[in-house]
Amino acid sequence: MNTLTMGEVAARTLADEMRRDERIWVLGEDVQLGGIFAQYKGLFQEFGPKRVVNTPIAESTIMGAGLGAALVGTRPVIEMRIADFVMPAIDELVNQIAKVRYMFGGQGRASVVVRVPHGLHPGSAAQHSQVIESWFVNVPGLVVVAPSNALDLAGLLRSAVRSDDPVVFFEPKSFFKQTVDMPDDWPAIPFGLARSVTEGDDLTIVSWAQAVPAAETAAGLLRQQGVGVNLIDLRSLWPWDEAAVLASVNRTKRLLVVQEGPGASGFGAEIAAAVAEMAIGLKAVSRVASPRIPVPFAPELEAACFITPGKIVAAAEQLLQR
Amino acid sequence: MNTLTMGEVAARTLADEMRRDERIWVLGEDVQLGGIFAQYKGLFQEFGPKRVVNTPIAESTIMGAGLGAALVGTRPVIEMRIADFVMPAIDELVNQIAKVRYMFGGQGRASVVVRVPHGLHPGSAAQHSQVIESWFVNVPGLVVVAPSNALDLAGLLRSAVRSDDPVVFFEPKSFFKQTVDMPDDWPAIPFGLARSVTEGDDLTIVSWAQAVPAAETAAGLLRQQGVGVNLIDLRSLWPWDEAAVLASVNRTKRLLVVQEGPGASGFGAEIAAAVAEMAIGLKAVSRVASPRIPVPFAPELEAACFITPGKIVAAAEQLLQR
Amino acid sequence: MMASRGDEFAELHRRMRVIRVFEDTCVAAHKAGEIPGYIHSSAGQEAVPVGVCSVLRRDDRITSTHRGHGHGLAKGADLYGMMAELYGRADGLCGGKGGSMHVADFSVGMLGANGIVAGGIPIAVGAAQGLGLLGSDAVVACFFGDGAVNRGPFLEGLNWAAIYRLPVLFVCEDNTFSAFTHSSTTTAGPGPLARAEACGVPGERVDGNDVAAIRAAAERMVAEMRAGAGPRFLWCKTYRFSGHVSIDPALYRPQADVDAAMLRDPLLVSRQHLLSLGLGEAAIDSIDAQATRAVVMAQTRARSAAPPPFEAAFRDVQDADMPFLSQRMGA
Amino acid sequence: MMASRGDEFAELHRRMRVIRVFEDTCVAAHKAGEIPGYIHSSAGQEAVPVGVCSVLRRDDRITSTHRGHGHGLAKGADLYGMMAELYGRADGLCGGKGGSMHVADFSVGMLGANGIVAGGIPIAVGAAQGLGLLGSDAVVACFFGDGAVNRGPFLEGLNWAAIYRLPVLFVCEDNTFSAFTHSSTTTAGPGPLARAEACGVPGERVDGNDVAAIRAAAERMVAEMRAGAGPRFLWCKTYRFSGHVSIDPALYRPQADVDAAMLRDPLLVSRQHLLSLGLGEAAIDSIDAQATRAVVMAQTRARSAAPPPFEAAFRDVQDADMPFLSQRMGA
Ligand SMILES: Cc1ncc(C[n+]2csc(CCOP(=O)(O)OP(=O)(O)O)c2C)c(N)n1
Ligand SMILES: Cc1ncc(C[n+]2csc(CCOP(=O)(O)OP(=O)(O)O)c2C)c(N)n1
Ligand SMILES: [Mg+2]
Ligand SMILES: [Mg+2]
Repeated sequence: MNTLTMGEVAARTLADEMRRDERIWVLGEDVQLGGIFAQYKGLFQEFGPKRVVNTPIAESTIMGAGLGAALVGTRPVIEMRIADFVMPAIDELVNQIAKVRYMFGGQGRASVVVRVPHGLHPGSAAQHSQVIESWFVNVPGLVVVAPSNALDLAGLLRSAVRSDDPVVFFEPKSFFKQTVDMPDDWPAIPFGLARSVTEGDDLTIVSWAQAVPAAETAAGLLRQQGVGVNLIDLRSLWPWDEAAVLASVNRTKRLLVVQEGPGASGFGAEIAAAVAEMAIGLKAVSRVASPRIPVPFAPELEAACFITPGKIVAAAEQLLQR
Repeated sequence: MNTLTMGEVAARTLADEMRRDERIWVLGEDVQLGGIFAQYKGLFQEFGPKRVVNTPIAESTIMGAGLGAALVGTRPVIEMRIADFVMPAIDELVNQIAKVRYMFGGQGRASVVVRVPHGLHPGSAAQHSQVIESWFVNVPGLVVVAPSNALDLAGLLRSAVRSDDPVVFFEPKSFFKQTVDMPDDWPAIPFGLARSVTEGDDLTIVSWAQAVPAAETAAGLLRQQGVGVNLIDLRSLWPWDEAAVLASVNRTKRLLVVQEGPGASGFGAEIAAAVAEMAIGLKAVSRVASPRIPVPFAPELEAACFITPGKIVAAAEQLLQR
Repeated sequence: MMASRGDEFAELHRRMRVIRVFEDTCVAAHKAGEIPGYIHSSAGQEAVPVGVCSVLRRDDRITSTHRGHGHGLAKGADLYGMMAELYGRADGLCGGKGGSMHVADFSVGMLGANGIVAGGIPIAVGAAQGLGLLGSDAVVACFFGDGAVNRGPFLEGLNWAAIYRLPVLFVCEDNTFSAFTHSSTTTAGPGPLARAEACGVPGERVDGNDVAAIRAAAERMVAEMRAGAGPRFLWCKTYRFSGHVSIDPALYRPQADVDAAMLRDPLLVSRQHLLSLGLGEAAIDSIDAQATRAVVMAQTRARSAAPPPFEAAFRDVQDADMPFLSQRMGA
Repeated sequence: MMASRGDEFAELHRRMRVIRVFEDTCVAAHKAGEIPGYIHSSAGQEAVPVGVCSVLRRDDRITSTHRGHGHGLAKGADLYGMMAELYGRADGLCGGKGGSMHVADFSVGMLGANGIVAGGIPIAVGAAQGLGLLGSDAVVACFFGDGAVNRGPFLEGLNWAAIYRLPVLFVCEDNTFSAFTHSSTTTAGPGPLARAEACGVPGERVDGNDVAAIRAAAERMVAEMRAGAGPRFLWCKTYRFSGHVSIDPALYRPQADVDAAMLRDPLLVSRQHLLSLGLGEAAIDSIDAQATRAVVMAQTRARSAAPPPFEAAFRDVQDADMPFLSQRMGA
């Protein structure tokens, strides 16, 4: 067991993989200094300037150059700093990376990992707080993951850098400094496999990314009220663990989806819709999400966007009455 | 009554509005020649090069300059050519246009209309066929409309250019050449108001944009089988006509959402999810959408993506058995 | 308007001092946990916005960057309103909804700081185009950093301004760094001005620490622009005195460079200039003290000002909306 | 490899003729409803890809544009495979999934046509960077139009190539138009080459209709690049003989310009050159006829080739997927 920050876990995992496979390299702004969340700490020292490449502020080209480098056989890890800065690079990600394999009839692969720290973070306001997962679930060709904690992040990062598919890798940016006790070794976690956080038969809560800790606290509070919650941390958004979610909902008959970011056409809508289509005997479904407002700056207003145990418990109580 | 193409209807509507309000102007590639769907035909001749502005191929700046011009009090109509080319301009649309009013505390408004011909069109392949409506529904600050026909397009275009909100205006690009009989005068259509296309009590079909004609045909076929379909053309995606949809589903107890473009996290997911949350006595819900694949070129493959009456009828029949 | 060259530059000096004290105060308040979010201090760069904005009319517009306090204050934004904004108060310029990275004061033509590098460039050219359509002869000054010259909007915006002959003064505030990276490692070729000229925007390089030089160049260029000559470019070489953000110790800066930069502190340069114009040390000290007092007063007031009411979070989103649905999930 | 200068340029002439006939054939087939989608003909511009690719090795890479047939054929893509792709056949280079706008042949280093203007630029610089990491001395030629020089990726990509000293040959295929617009109205300043130089990429302007001149310049530049000199820029001035797309009559082109351009048809220029090298009229005619026959044969075969099987639509999407869910809705 080692006590590490999530940033350190991320850096060590990538270092492991880079030792294993010389084709893996990193490009992004300020990565040689370790990245703004220290998630690349030490990599420059170990792998040097050819494999840990500081770039100009040019997200379109960071993304597009990653693609070009993949097409000749390297495996780039493309650092985007935060989700909001992916936007100047959406063209390269969606029009090119997601489609090259398909539109060229399988001649090339865009084996890239696009790393995207995302989510709410105190005081970050409208342009540094966004959650845009659902956009990429809507894009054929992309794997989308959004782990909530260090162990899952590490395991999925292994899978991502080993994957031949392009992976949009959302990271819970507010958790990078949190420490965890890590085993000496941590394995890859396959895409599409959820993690059951708490067991229970009265209610299924599906959550992911930065909303999970609040959901876990809420599950505990509900347990105290005698309500058994099966909390599922999805971890992967596409593919997502349909089997686990359906099995749970078919048992509990009630689904609460809990996510950060605007609920309207957020990824939670896809879960709720798919469950409504496929579950048997579903009694009630509901979503807890941020309201559809830009994220405001003042802490008193920003509170409207954060997902709290209180909001989840309130929604669960309503759901249980239906 | 005049027989006009949808392109002509669009051009006449905008000309009307530009006569009414001198602050309205158009910017985009090749708009002086009338736009690639002739949807601006004649405007350059009438309004000249200051109000119908040909731009460089520079979508980011077309979008961003539109915003700047709005902030000083003009009302730009921003032409994006097709949805796929919005991607280089997402940063300006989502990080800036959608947020300026809010993050500056109401000091400025981004009163722009972003015109986006979208959808499948034969032979257009992966980078010229996309449907990305749900991304903008997910973005606070944006109005999103997606009319399916000339009359609705014209009426919503009036509302859009008069609106102080930024409007992402999706246009059914395959229909621009179709002719319609238009009244002499056509009124504005408010945002958020759906249109009931066919009436019926057995099944609610919610559709919009280019999927509507197939849904209408399907409704006719189902009617012949004795199934009464209430087909609702949403027209506006945000705000959307929750009241009309819920009233219908509460009557029929069955909802089929029919859309072009990938279903996974498509806008149909939001409708299905919201209905699952709010409808009373819902028996079954299902979606017909394009599969989650890039749009292939060969007509034999492309067929997988088009929404046909046959696919809709098949899904409806399944739904009616549940 | 201004009585003499001495008075004129004394006023510019005062504005620079206000910005310096504002920045230092806010960095300290942020470190003390009083101000949420991030602070990008423009300490060391004050001559640029003050010099440029001193030749602008109130109805001229500016666009800004993530490092935008100085731009706003130089354009005439209310000092207390800006401080209150950073504190996230209802009295803030944006009602507390923007914070440091989104300070804006449309009433004085300050169209907003921006959290996106180069984000102000397309806005500036569009603003100029819109003003032209409205028949105004107002101009737009567009501030951006040396890091922004490597982003696409730089090329697109300059080309745009040139083809439409728009009255945009592009001001490259070259403080030597792009976040934690020395910009020389990420910028190829002869530099920002050559790029501008290649896009059809003429300009010049000035000492970014000399407010008089900046003012003189900007004055000439703005006159040309207002006369219809099209866009102009001003490359101001300066140095960032502090870290990229308040908590950045900026250890990656060679100490010798920092020391050299401190000797060229724009406030020192300005002081020398004022002395040469005949002002006395005491007069300058009193200007400085007055500026400091103004900032302290603004801070004292902002500290005890009220936060915005919770309902404000749901205001100014969009007129056509689904408030029930949009709030249901998060309320 | 090539026996004499006469043979060498005869081969280049043949390649250009193949492209010309290919383009004209496909435009006609599209108008006749045989080929779906859009056709962007490169007729009139053949000297550029043929000249450049004649100095490339098979393991060198190229990136292309929406007008990419010529790039592919010049780099050695299979003629029938390309024709079959345009016809949407299973035998097509992309199995019929790409069509005209996405022809690619990775086996000869042709990394794909591109439906996004300037879309190939970042891919090209990344490919060069990746090749360097793999220890290869292969170079990358990046083709783009005169319209692309106004998009952000142009600036970003050139700066990128320069700071990392990447072996990228940027080839601006300046055919005078950006879709339906004369590029002079949308491009400010002294032009593409000046922009490249301002980003640290040296280069030169050549006659885009003279395959010998292009080949000579490219040969020199590629040698420099392979020796580690970093990126180079080639501005090739030429003219688009047809409309932007097959159905565009291109009435916006002044007839005098069109007439003048026809006199500088790269195939005429090449014929003159071959005559000057001692080839006879009959020999050249026979090269032309041979090229024509090859295209006709490819077309005949493509016409009757089989379409891809429906299941192919669901192949090569992604390995980690939810096939049930993803097909359920649309199947
Ligand atoms: C598009 C984008 N990419 C990255 C960032 C993160 N970032 C914020 S400031 C900054 C450095 C900007 O450098 P420069 O333009 O020189 O401005 P300065 O900070 O020196 O004032 C970076 C990379 C951003 N805000 N926007
Ligand atoms: C980003 C983007 N914007 C717009 C278009 C539509 N479009 C296709 S080709 C073209 C003109 C391109 O001009 P140029 O780069 O000179 O290439 P050419 O067509 O002359 O070969 C345009 C505007 C596009 N494909 N991509
Ligand atoms: Mg800087
Ligand atoms: Mg061209």
